Formats: sequence, structure tokens, C-alpha cells
Amino acid sequence: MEALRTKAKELLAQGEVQVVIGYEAGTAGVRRPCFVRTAESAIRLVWDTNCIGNLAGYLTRPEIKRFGKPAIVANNAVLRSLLQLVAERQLQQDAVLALAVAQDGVVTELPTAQAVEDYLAISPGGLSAADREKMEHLAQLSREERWTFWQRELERCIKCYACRSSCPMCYCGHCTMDCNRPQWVSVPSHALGNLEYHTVRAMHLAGRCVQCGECGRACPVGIPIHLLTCYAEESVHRQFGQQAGTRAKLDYALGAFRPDDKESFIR
Amino acid sequence: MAEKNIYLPYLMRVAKVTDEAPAVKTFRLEFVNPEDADNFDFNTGQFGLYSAFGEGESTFCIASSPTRKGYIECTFRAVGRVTHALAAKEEGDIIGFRGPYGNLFPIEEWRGKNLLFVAGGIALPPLRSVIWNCLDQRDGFRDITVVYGARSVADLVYKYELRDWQERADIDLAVTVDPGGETHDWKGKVGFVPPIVEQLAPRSENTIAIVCGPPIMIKHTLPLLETLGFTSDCIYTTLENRMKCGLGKCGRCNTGRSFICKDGPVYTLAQLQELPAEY
Amino acid sequence: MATTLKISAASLAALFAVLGDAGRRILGPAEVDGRIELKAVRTLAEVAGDQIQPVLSAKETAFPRVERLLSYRMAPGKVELQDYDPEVQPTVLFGLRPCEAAGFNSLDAVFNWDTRDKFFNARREQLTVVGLSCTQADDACFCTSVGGGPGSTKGSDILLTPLPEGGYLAEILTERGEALKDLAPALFQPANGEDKEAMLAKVEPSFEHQGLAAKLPGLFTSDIWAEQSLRCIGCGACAFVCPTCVCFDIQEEADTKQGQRLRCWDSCGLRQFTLHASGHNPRSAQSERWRQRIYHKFGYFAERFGGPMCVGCGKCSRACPVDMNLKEHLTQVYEV
Amino acid sequence: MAKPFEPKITAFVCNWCTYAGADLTGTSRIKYQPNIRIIRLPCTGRIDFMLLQKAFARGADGIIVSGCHPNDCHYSSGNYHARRRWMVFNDLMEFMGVDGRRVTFSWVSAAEGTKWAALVNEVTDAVRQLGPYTEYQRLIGAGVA
Repeated sequence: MEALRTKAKELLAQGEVQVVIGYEAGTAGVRRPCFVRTAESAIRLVWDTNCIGNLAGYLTRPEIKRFGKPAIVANNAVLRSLLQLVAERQLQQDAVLALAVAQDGVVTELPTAQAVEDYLAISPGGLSAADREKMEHLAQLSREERWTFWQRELERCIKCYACRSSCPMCYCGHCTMDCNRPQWVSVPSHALGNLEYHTVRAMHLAGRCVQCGECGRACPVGIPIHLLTCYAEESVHRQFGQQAGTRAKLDYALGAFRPDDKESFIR
Repeated sequence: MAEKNIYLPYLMRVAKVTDEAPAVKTFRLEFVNPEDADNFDFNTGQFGLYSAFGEGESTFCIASSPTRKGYIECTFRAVGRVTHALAAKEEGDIIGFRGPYGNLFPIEEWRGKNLLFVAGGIALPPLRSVIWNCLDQRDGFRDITVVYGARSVADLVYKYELRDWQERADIDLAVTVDPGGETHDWKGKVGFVPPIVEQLAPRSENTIAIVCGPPIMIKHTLPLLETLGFTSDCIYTTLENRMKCGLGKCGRCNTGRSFICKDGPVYTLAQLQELPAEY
Repeated sequence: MATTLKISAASLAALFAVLGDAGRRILGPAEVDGRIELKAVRTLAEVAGDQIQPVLSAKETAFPRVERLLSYRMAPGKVELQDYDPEVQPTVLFGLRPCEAAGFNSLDAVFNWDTRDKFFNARREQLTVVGLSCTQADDACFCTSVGGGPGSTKGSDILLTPLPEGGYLAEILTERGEALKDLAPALFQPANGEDKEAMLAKVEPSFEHQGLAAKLPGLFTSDIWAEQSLRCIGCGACAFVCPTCVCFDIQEEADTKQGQRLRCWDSCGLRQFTLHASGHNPRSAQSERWRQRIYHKFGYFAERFGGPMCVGCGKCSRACPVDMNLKEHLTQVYEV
Repeated sequence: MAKPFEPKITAFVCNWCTYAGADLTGTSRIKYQPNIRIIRLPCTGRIDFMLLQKAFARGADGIIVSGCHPNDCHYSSGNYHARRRWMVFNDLMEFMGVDGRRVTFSWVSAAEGTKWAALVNEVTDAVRQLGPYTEYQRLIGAGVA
């Protein structure tokens, strides 16, 4: 943690970056996002195993972009998001200085997307073991049981859009959910509206989801919605052999094709 | 006894459709249920929520004068989901109307005074209600002056009434279009609204100014009126925020301590200066 | 009106059966799929004991997340409107925390000032609130800063307070509470000077809400709102879990022949809330929306209705994905 | 007396192949079951999964999605793009427990009038056998107080 604070202080003091996006101590042991803009306040930064949130969503927010060049305290989720944002041309190759912090507290500066890519090649991260287990458990259920499971879960959804707002890849200024001519998806959080919303979310993140699980953590009512986007991403990986957030140059899987894409269900 | 459903609209028949300008239409609406018509009354400045069934509700002012009984008129531009659906309605179609809501232009307090109306573009409709209301009781007021401007000749609304007002001796009308918006046979003025007001230099003594238009027009007109000697309690305008209920509950139009749907939409400049500029 | 009685744990359990027999639905915090939620319960044993409060508030019982306002059928040149009257079962809200119970007062105010909202009232009139005083609090709680407290009677029809020797002090506060007690008067005993405070949680006040309200007008242009809202991601979680937030949206759902108008929760924190069809947005920045949330709750509402639109339950802070702790933020504003 | 169940099938087809193929079915006087409502779109590339959701939300018991065979797209690659999206959507439907037997994807060219008739008959029979899609239809109006 000291190494991180020192690094942040140095970067801000030398004017290499204007803001360090990191974690600070929040309510009752929670680690929350903070934006350090002066060398003196680098002391606010913390780093420990509770720093699990994905901070990359802030990189595309106008309020944060206004500050100038950012450095971002990065766990694997942040790094993958960063790569995917570069791949989707939301960030320039060298627009962000990633500060990857290892378990032992050693800080590695990753100034370019290439550096991030190389770093991730050694320590890729991805779906957590617990999530993998949940996903496999669901896959083993019968189709009807899966329907019942998701209906029961989605019934809780209040459409607060915390999932959308917390997702680093949901940077669209005008989301499909907000389009009303035509009204593609019903706005109210009734059974149909919830099913449609979460299907749209999963489909729109297929090939783009970095599997950070932030949406699931953000959900106030505890729906494991991240499993949907993670599953859609896995589906893309399995069928088209590419994974979001692994390369800085990556065509959108559903915006591309190969004439020999293999499936077995089209008659 | 069951309580009244405050969200239930009146059913209205579209009695007449007038094309005003590109994408701008005026509807004359008559109550489907004659009883509703008998019990209905409103004040100039009030607004309502108009339903296109199947699409939703949209908020705009009542553009006709309460002195004209048996119908209401509204003028709107097709912009979003509801206004587009409304624009597709034809004579004989049924739409919904909830209202009247909000406060009013206190024209009773204005008796014996000069009135100066300044409007821009699609903002003439709320003032048209007041203008006709005053013209219909012409003796109650002194000079009535109207300055109205739009981007182009095509964008002027109520062209047929503008001609009518032009010919009347009891109302002074100056119509202007933005430079470049004039046609070869345009006989009115060319220029933005504020300089035209400046040219006219209306007297401020015993005069009420009613101003409504796009923010840029308002921004330049208000200081001008103040230099002409209008005090902030003699300048009126009407606001329009997005609304869903019109009843001071849904929270959408809340601006400062004011709910535009209840405490507005009509404000004096003095009142407006007390509110944050969240409109 | 208020009378103070006592009820033993066994009698309280027996009261559940009485209520069930009397056709009352009982909703209480209980475990569902590993989460504490407000759900229909039949026995006291089902009610979750050791917990602060559920994520969602009980406002849903009077102001559902989605409800029908009217429906209609359409034919060329013809529309048939159909009014709607909700069918509501008499309901006992059991074990509501005093903060949440007080939240209903804010809803009552908004839904009934000027015009009466029959949908809210129809549901609200069927509710009897049996509050349960708090014996524990967490870092999000700040009821005592906004005029409430762990044993506050505001909004409850009956308030139960656990006693050190077991059982509960039962304050019968309203006619509705009285009517509920009268279903089984034998289950209650007269109180005997028990100390209500003995087991109550200690919640230290962090600020003083009148003082806060007085501060607000001078702070409108302050940087504090932009600073506080930097990490706000602009979702509606805080408003949706809030027991007092009442802002709503009206949505139309229809096919070519018929349709209905639905009311659903909305939030001033969402960008869409004030967005005009023209693209103009009176509150286009998140900082402005955050400021509106604070000003509405602690300034504008307080001015109109005489108290803050906040009960200090802390639900918003617990639900926030980025730990926007309301108590902390308000204290900061208060101390400016 | 209750009428025997007749499924409602919505077909989303591309303008250039399947719609023309269905036309050929008609001009060839090949009869097929009338349970189908055909919605013509310019290309399979335009057949968004949200259209399928809309069909179910309006009470469809089964859906056919059909367009040009690979390599035959009028716009050269619309069907390739569509195929990728169907591959993911099909997978996701399975994961969410949507009944995959109710959605049939196919390639029907402008020359395959008989294939179209056979496909429609087969799907109609299969969905009739499955019965109404009550699982999904139960959602309509659910969750509204």
C-alpha cells in the first residue's frame, strides 16, 4: 500500500497524471472509489484484498475525464476493461496509466495498452471460481429448472439500473433501454420487462463482457445477473475463440463473422 | 364511495387539425362526453396532459382562450413518442386530456394596463391564449403590443391569426424572422426578437410584459426589458418542464422549492430569480 | 390514545395465528434464497430475528414498483376507458423498524397534498404497522439525526420494544393498532413501568436536520455537490430502496387494440428523469442530480411539509454500489 | 366447447430468399398450415433478437427465423452476421431456460418453396404438440399490482 501511495504522490507531483483513480476506506471496511488529484491526498489511497470493485467505468465518465490524464489503480478486472475500452476505441492506447498492484504490494506501471496486454498474458484473471461453479451448477439443471431459477431471481429486479451504471462497458450515451421509438423493451420492472431487460443486457455484452462481476456486486437485491453476461461472453469465447479484454485490437465478435462459423441448429 | 382516479383523462374528439409549420399542428378538441364539456373550465396560462392512447401522455399548454367555450385547442411540435403519435391523429380521432393544471396569468390584475407580448417560435401558443383572452375583453386593457419571431417564415405559427391581428387596429403586431429565414415576398421584419423589441422601445410605465420563447431569446430579452424600465414583478413567463403526473407528485418538474405543475407554469421574473435555473 | 402494554414472546406467536384467522395477511422480514426480504409469513418463527432491516423498504405495500392506473380499448374513432380499483387484502406489516414505519408519513404527505391518490390510499388504508424497535444499528443508520430514533413511535400503529427480561413492551398508538389488539386482548398484559430504553440501540446524532435545512439555500452553488457525487454512478438504487422516495414514472403498454397505463418507480438520480424529448436536460450533470436529491429531501420537502423526507434508515447507503454514505455526506454538508 | 389448440407462429424472414421462397410455395400451389404470420424484413441481419422477444410477449407459441443460405445473402454478409448472433442468442436462451424448441432457425432460398412448406408444417406440428407457451405467456401482466 505504501508503494502505491508513494507512486501516486510522485506521479501527481511531477504532473505525469492529473488524477489517480483508486480505492479509499469507506463505510465499515468497504473499499470505495476515490479520485486523488493532489500529491498530499495520495494518503487516502488504500490497497488490500477488499479492493474488488471495477474502477474502469470512471475512465469514460465526463466528470472524471475533465480532470486530465488519469492513472488507475488496477486489479485484473480493471486491466481487462481497459483493454476492451481501447479495443472499442473509447480510450486511446496510452490515454491511461494503469498501476497494477500485485498481492505483495509491488506496483507496476503499465503506460500503454500493449503493456497491459503483456501483463495480463502472465496473469489473466477472469471468471472467479465461485462464479464458474454457479454457472456449471445452473448448466446441469433441466431447462425448466433454469427457467424457474431465473424467473425467481429476476422477479426481484427493480430496474434501478445499478448493473448498467456500474458496468465499465455500458458507456453508451443513449442506451437501448432508453429508446422509446419504438419502445423495444418495456420500462416497468414487471416480469416481462425484467426478462427482456436482462436478455438485452446479456446480448449487448456478449463478446464485450470482461467478466468482472461488477453488475452482480452492484445489484442491491442480490440477483447474480453477472452470470448472464459472463455466460454470453463464454458463449462467444467457446464458439468464436475470442475473449473480451484480452487484446487491445479486437474486432467485436458479433460485428464480425467467419464464413465457416460452425453451428448445428440452423435447418 | 370509490375515490376519483386523478389519472383518468377526459376523452376528447379531434374536431379540427391545422398544420401550422413543419411538424407543428394545432388541434381543436371537443369533449366526447357533453357533461364533461359543461363542467369544464380553465384559466389562461393553464396546461394539460394530452394522451395518445397506446403511446402515453405529453404536456403542453391550452392554446385557446377560456372565453371561447365548448372546446380547447393545443399546438404542439412532433418531437418524441407521444407528440409523433398525436401528430398522426386525424379529425374524428379520440385522444385524452387531463387538466387543467397549474396556475394562471393573472389578467384580472392587469386590467387597465398596457400589455407587451414577446414570443419566439413554438412559444406563441401559451401567449395566444392570453392574447385572445384580452382581445375578447378588449375594453379592459390599454395598448396591446405583440412581438413575435421565428427562425423562418415557415416556422411562424398561427399565420392566419397573425394576418388578422395585423389588420386589427386594437393590437400592434410586429412579426420578425431570423436573418436568412425570410422569403422573397416577406413583408414583415427581419432580425432576432430582442433587437426588434429594442427598436420598438415599448413604454414600461403601467405595462406588463409577457415573454415566452427559447432560452436564447429569453436570455437576451430580459435584460433589455429591464433597461427599458420593466421591473421584475411586471415581467411574466411560463415554463415547461418534463412532467408525468401534473399533480405535484411524480417529482419530475420540481425546480427549487417550486413544482412547475402546481406553483407554475406561470412565473414572474422576480419569482424566477428565486429558483435555480433547472428548467 | 397511546396505551402501553406488554406481550410475551409466546403470546406474540399466538397473535400471528389470530391475525391469520382474522384474514390478515402478515408481511415481515424473513429469509428467502439467502436474503432477508419482506415476505408473507404465517408464524413468528419465520420472521428473521438478528438483522438490521431488509434491502427494500416496505413502501412497496402502498406504492408498488409497478401498478396499473387505468386501461382502455381502442377502435377507429373510439376509445373506451376503464378505471381501475386495486384489490387489497388487509395487511399487517410486522417487525418494521421505526425508521421505515415513519417513512409512510412522507408518502402520505405527497400522495395526499392537494389531490388524493386513490391507488396509494386504497393500499395504505389496509395496512396496520406493527413496528419493532431496534436493538442494533450499523454505520449507515442515522435516524436520530432526522427526528427519529431506535424506539420512535412515528408511523407505527403498534410499536413493540424488546425487554431485557424477555417479551416486548407494546405501545398501542392508533385506532388501527387498537383494533388489532382487540382481536386478541387477552394476549396483552398491562405494563408495569418497564424501561423501554433498556435494550434500544444507541444511535449518536451526526447532525441536526433543521440546521442542515437552514444551510442548504446558501450552498446551492458550492463545489461540495460535484465533489461528493464524483463517484456516484447515476443509478436509481438509492431512490428505489428508500422508504420515502416517491418520484414515479407513468408508462404506457399497449398493442393496437388495447392498452394500460402503469405507474412505476423512478429516480431523480437517473439522467432520463428530466430529459426533454428535445434533448434539453434541466439537470444534465450527475452533480446536479445528486444536489436535487439532497435539496428535495432536506430542503424543498421540509419547507412544504415541515420535516425532512428522510428517516435515516440508511438503506440507500447500504444499497449503493459505490458506498455513497448519506449520513457521511450530510454530516459533511452540515459542517461546511 | 373448447376449441383444439392451434399454435400461433410468427416467422421473421428476409425479403430476398425466404420471403420469395414462401411466395414460390404459394404460386406452386403447395398447401401448408395457416398458423403462421410472416413478417418480412430486408435481411436476416436486421432480425434482432428483440423482435423475437416482442413476438413471445405478444403471445406467439413458436417462432421461425429464416433467410438466405450462407453465401447467398443479397447484401453479401447479412446472414453471416445474423448467424453469429443467433449462435449466441440460442445459447443464452438455453441458459436462461427459454424453451428452445419454440424457436426454429433455418435457411430457405427463393427456390425452396417445398422446403418452406415442409418447415412450416413441421414447426406447426411440433409446437401444436408442445401446446401453448404458457410458461412465457404467464409473464404477460405478471408483476403489475
